Amino acid sequence: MDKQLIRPYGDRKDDGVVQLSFVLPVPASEKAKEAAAQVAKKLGLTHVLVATCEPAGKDYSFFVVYGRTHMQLDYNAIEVPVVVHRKHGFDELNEVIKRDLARKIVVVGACIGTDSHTTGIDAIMNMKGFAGDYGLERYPGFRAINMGSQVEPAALVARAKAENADAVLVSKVVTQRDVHKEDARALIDIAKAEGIFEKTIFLFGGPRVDHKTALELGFDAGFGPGTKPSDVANYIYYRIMERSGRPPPPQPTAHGTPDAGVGETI
Amino acid sequence: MDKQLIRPYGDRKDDGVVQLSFVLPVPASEKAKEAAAQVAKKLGLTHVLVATCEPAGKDYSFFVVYGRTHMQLDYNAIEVPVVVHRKHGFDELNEVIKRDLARKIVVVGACIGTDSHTTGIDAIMNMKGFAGDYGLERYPGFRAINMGSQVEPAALVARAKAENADAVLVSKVVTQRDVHKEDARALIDIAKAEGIFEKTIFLFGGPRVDHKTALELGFDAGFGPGTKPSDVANYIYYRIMERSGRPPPPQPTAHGTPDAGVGETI
Amino acid sequence: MAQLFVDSSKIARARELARSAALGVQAFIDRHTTVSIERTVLRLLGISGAGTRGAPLANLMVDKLREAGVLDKGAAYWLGRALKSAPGKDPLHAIERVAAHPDKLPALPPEEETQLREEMRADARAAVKELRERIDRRTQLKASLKVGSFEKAPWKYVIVATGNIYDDVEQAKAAAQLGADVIAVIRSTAQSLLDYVPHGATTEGFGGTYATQENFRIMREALDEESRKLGRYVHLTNYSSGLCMPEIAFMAAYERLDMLLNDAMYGILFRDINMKRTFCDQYFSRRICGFAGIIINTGEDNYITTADADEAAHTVIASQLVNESFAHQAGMKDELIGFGHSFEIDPAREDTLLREFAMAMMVRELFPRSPIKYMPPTKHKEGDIFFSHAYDVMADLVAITTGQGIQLLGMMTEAMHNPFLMDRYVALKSASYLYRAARHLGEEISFRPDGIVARRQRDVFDQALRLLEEVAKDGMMAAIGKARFGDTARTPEGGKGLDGVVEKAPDYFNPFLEILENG
Amino acid sequence: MAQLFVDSSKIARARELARSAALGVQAFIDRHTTVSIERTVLRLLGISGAGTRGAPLANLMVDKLREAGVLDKGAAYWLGRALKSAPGKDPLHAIERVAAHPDKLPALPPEEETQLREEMRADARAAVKELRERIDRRTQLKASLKVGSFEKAPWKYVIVATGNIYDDVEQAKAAAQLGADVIAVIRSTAQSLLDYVPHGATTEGFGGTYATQENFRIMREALDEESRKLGRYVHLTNYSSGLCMPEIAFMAAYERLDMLLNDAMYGILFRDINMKRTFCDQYFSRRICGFAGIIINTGEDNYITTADADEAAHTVIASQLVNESFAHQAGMKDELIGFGHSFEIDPAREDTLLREFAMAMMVRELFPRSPIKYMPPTKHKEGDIFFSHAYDVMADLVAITTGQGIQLLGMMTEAMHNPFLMDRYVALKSASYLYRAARHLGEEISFRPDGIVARRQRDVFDQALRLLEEVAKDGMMAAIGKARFGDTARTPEGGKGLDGVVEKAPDYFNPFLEILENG
Ligand code: B12
Ligand code: B12
Ligand SMILES: Cc1ncc(COP(=O)(O)O)c(C=O)c1O
Ligand SMILES: Cc1ncc(COP(=O)(O)O)c(C=O)c1O
Repeated sequence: MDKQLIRPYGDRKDDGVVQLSFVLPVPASEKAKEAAAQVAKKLGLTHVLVATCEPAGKDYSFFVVYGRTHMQLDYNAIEVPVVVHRKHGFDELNEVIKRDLARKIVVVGACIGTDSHTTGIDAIMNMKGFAGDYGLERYPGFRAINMGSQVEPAALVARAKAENADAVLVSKVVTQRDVHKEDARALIDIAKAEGIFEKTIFLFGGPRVDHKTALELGFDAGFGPGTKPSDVANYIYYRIMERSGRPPPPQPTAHGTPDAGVGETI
Repeated sequence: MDKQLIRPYGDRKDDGVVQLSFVLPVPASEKAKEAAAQVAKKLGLTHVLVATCEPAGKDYSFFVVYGRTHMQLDYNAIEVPVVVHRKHGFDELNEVIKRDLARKIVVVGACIGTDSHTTGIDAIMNMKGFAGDYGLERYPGFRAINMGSQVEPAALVARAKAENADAVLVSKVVTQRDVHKEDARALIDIAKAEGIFEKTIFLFGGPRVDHKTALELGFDAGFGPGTKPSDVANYIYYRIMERSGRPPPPQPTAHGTPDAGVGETI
Repeated sequence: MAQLFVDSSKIARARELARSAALGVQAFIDRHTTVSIERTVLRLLGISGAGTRGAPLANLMVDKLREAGVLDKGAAYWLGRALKSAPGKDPLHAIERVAAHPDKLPALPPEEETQLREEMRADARAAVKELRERIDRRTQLKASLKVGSFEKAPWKYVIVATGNIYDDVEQAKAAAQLGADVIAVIRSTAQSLLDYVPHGATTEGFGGTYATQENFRIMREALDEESRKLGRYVHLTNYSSGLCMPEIAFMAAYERLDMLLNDAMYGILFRDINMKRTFCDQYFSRRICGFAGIIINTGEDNYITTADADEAAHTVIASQLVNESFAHQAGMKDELIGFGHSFEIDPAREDTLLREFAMAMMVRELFPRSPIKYMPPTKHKEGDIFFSHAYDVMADLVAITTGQGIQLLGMMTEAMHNPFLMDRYVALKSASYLYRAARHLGEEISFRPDGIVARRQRDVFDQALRLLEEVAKDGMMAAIGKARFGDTARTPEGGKGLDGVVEKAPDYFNPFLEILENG
Repeated sequence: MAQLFVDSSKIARARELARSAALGVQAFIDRHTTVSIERTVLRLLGISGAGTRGAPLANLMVDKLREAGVLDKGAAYWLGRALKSAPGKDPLHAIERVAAHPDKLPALPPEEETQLREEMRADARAAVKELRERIDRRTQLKASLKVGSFEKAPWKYVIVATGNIYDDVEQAKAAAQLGADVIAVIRSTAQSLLDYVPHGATTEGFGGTYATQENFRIMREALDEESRKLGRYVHLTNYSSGLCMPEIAFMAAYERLDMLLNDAMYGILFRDINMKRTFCDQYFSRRICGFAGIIINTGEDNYITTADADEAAHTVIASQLVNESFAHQAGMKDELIGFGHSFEIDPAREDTLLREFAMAMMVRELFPRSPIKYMPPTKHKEGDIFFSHAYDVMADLVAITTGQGIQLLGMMTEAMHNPFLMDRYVALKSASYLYRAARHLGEEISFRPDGIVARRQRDVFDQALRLLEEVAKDGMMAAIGKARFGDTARTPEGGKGLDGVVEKAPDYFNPFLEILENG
């Protein structure tokens, strides 16, 4: 494939301009300003302009810096995993579930660990949904069990096992020192130990989750900010079909809804 | 001297956190987001978080990125040239000029080249001054000639020669593609050619000027944003004394005004 | 300044309803105590240490008493008895002995019983006196300094949350130097679910720093010093929430904190703490706050980070009225009740600034004597820090224009991480700009009585009134069961900490409650 | 919406004074022409090329005529005569021949002279008709699209200034996609002092891109295409300022630009252009703008980037009234006079938002039928882009609340560089937020008639009135000599371009002026 070399663009194409801000633990002064310029230079920037050096308290200074980087990237060489599947409208999805599976899809979800940020998982699972898009509870084709906040990974796995769930929906919002990854890994380990890993679909979601990270953690898919319940509903259906060896082709539906892509939402 | 190693400080001491923003010439997408992460990584950052990827028009995306740099600086090794001299109050300065020089100090200033940003040079030279600090025109000890905007370097030098000026005050505000440095260099060259370089003090000022740059360009001193006319007045007196071999010692004055430092204003 | 477009008769009616709802719960509260209340009693009596593996002595003792089934008489009683029966022994061992075979413990003869209680009452009075003296020192310090970085403007409130108390101190000092009036040390994510308060200085927390008495002391000391240097008093606040509400209130009082997050329902709704437990705990904690002159901040902002801020606006008002009644029942003066609300409206919508003005003015005027704590946008913050900053600036504008009391400054990086030093810098600098620029705007403008703002206020209040009618009819517990607040349903028997609720015996003894309720 | 607290009798008096001051100058204008006016006449007659070294043919021709001392009859006359006397020759050579020995040129017999003028008038009418048709195309395109990204909100105006017209196009398209309603291509720093308009597409400029007819064409074409794609008309603007005011007005009209910076005094004060030259040039340029339906933007914002915005506020008002009179004298309708002013108040001071409201409302209401062009803060912008952004957001708020017509969006990087793509992104996004959030705020609030805002308005207007009394008494030229505007003194004989001013001969001929003045 051809190379597509790109660089940051400020004023003119490929000028490499980037803006920085940071704090240094020294009082504001001409010397501090010079230190800030050196920080930028050590990052490989040229044309460094320390736009401001402000006293952020007596012992700290705050800087805004502009500079240019000379690196370039081959945009064509970047690979990001995405799943593309058909996206059905609400009624149509319920119809195809009925037709293809002849039963309800069972999903169990929770916000795990000490995390009590429920709005994300609620947005996906509860009746009301998100941004005008109905939640899974509202789909006749789904049975949606939302265990809420602060659920231990083991409790979530146990419930999924008891309900014979098709999919487990895991939400993590607190990410400080990567606690979300830790909890997510723990969950997958327990699922394996409990023997439901193979037969269940695992979805991971949250504001700092992306599809790639989710895959790395052992999940089937990852869903980030702005995810709509209908994306999730369609994905689960698609994945069940795929696992049973009959993936629906990725093409626009009769209802004219466009294809949905996991890992493609911005 | 001992080393004083410093690093950017976000949440915890020495965590190295910096914030970046830039545009890439590609449409917003998961792939663009990954490209942004790679930009940050190529700058040597770790813990890269692409906080946002926004469509800045159809063919561009705008990013805010956080990451950590592992470099450190020895703050004690940074050297910035500064001039420290006594700073007299208005009346006192006029008195010492009378006492030590027995004449008025003559200064000629202008905003040179095609630059018509006069507020900076006016702030220093005109009666009114800047931020409550009187301009040179108001000092009985000074004769201040402000030639205004868009003055060719040659015209400024000619006038300085004609007036037998003690000091030439040069202002440059437009800095695109370093036009300020070009014009400043031209001025110094002409002053040399006209034979006034040695006997005259050259001051360079403007929002993107600092003492170090001014020295590099051949000036005696540089004055950046926030400069007060009284700083300039005192500096010129000090420099005249210094050149005549009797520099006043840097210590607080009877009026209790603190020492002024060129290149020390923030 | 702020304008109220709601009928005063409707307001009176709503207050009446909220009072009756809270009174329903108060009857329950009066009949019960909790492990946390009893631990607080012990702490008040000087039991402040920790056992070998860091478990607080107060916990070890109360656990023993509860296991022995005798907590219903009150921990103060047992401590008195234990020390009497084993003079010279250390209190933990003494209690252990008493609790080992409680059934074997003979009732004391009436006069000894009376004497024991009187002695404990004397100890309690001494403890309260000491506490009063500590608090007076804060009052004196405050009186000797300027309070509030801007006259007639909200106090600027910022959060530090590094997880490490020593980094917190650094960041708090820098913030104070930049004009912060209140420093809040945010707690570690899981702390509210701990049924004890960790001991000592701590350096590792998730999304916050553990609330411990020693951490309180360290931070207050640093701020005292900084306040003196700046000539301006810098307030300190923390959380009296979760399973240890009253204990933290005591520690805060003792270490001279100025404010506390403290809400009658927050723990129930947002931490799934049992409602009986929380109702009892909030009561005793508020008795302490009232005594110590600690301003509490209620947590109605959380309703609209969970539910939609437009749709759930009325739940904020209804809940504030309920919180007010609970606080009044705990003897708190209006001046100490800092009602919380927030600028959480979705910026993608139309007329959001108008609708925010409606809410901010209504809350301000419904509680004219109370300091209102106004929170910034959080839920709709974006990774685009420049946009988020603009959005925060609008909150600054509303805060200064409508005369809020305490303004939590929004952070442009809210959607990413706990505030960094530079985030606070940016926030403080723009808030100061807004305060300078618009300090007198509120006095200059008035809103049309028939406009969008006035209509919005009336609509929201009408909905709040309807909700309160329902709550007063069904009772608080049932209303919470129906997810009427914060979009979250809880049952009276669900949630954490129910096993720490104990019905009081007829001869239940709590000398502090006596003092606080009567003094 | 916007409120005016000034006595209407004072306003009437001020208008009268401004009119008399402008009329004093108009007498001078009517007696003179300039090299730039005459070049414009030639360009209108189709002389658009450039000579071998890039010098525009119009310049080469007019220079010859001026050197020959015959420009006072008008370039149109000489072009007609030259082409007549040397049919088939190219116009430059023809003119050169005529101008070589002007003294040897015999006067034409009266009927030939009349016929020549009639023929030139016919050519002029044809040229004007073609121009009208081009402009009608803009009118049609505009009518077929949405105009203004937000209803009842100012047009969002952003600057592109890369120096390279092709980069400008990229950046302009991106801005349009993000909601910009007006694209301004800023000129290279030194262009206003060039006594010619460079030719062709350009890719190198300092702090801006050269204004050339080809650059106008390239950008308008790109914006036409983008407008169609977006279903929303995107306006284009440039500068009709400096030594080539009328020429650029013509090029802009021909290339269908929508607006132009055009001020009766800007060049005098801020570019040290001779005042006689500018007064004459502005008149003819405005005649063209009026004809072509181009909205002009006056430059009073510059007064308060030079002088202090608080102290010089009245000069803005006085100058606007003068600019209005000049524009009326050039036959412009109010709807085309976009008065400029700006939010330049020093943010370090108190009550700045209030004082800004006072000014913004006053300007808005003094010229109720005119589109007001509101400029953002620039002078007190800081390297701290976060603070500068907050400051801009306040300008957005005032703009939307007071119903300004065109809002130049502030750039957070104003203190550093010409706007980058990302700077515009940030500005457009927050302006859109503010427009959504506060579009109806102006209708909701009213200011006290005795408050800070009202008092400030009255004070400023009183000062403006005093200034206009002085100006009307002394005359415009003398007032400028006393630095009454923009803190800058200029003399009638000083500055650049005086040698391009020529007193008209009694038989001066300018067929375009005839058409424009009469119809
Ligand atoms: C609302 C909120 C709260 C509320 C939560 C209320 C509730 N009922 O959920 C309250 C006030 C209680 C709260 C408390 C705390 N919070 Co909080 N909170 C937020 C806030 C403002 C918004 C989060 C939110 O509701 N977003 C809206 C939802 C709809 O978006 P979402 O979660 O991204 O979900 C979408 C997608 O990600 C996806 N999705 C999410 N989950 C899943 C799961 C699956 C399976 C799928 C398919 C999709 C999916 O779909 C959703 C819809 O599109 C954020 C800041 C911010 N603006 O992001 C801070 C934030 C998350 N909180 C934070 C912190 C630190 C806390 C506290 C620890 C603070 C403290 N020390 O007291 C506490 C404790 C919480 C705890 N124990 O977990 C930090 C986390 C820092 C970090 N990165 O680790 C943040 C970022 C704020 C900050 N800057 O400090 N918080
Ligand atoms: C006001 C202003 C104007 C006014 C100038 C009015 C006037 N009479 O001066 C007007 C509107 C006319 C103008 C026009 C233009 N401007 Co202008 N303008 C500014 C603005 C907003 C403020 C500058 C200012 O007045 N600062 C206040 C003074 C007091 O500060 P100062 O100059 O730094 O001076 C202090 C010190 O530096 C020092 N100092 C300065 N000189 C000297 C000299 C000596 C000897 C000493 C000792 C000290 C000293 O002392 C002073 C007091 O402390 C800046 C943006 C900004 N916020 O900085 C843009 C800016 C400088 N302008 C800019 C541009 C591009 C232009 C134009 C070219 C735009 C165009 N294409 O039309 C034109 C053309 C100007 C020209 N030919 O030079 C750019 C320059 C970009 C760059 N870095 O190269 C800026 C940065 C804006 C931007 N972001 O695009 N401008
Ligand atoms: C009243 C109240 N308590 C406590 C908290 C903090 O949560 P936690 O209890 O997890 O410390 C909040 C959150 O903002 C609150 O509003
Ligand atoms: C009326 C007017 N003309 C022109 C300009 C631009 O300057 P120049 O003439 O150097 O292009 C401005 C600056 O903002 C202006 O206000």
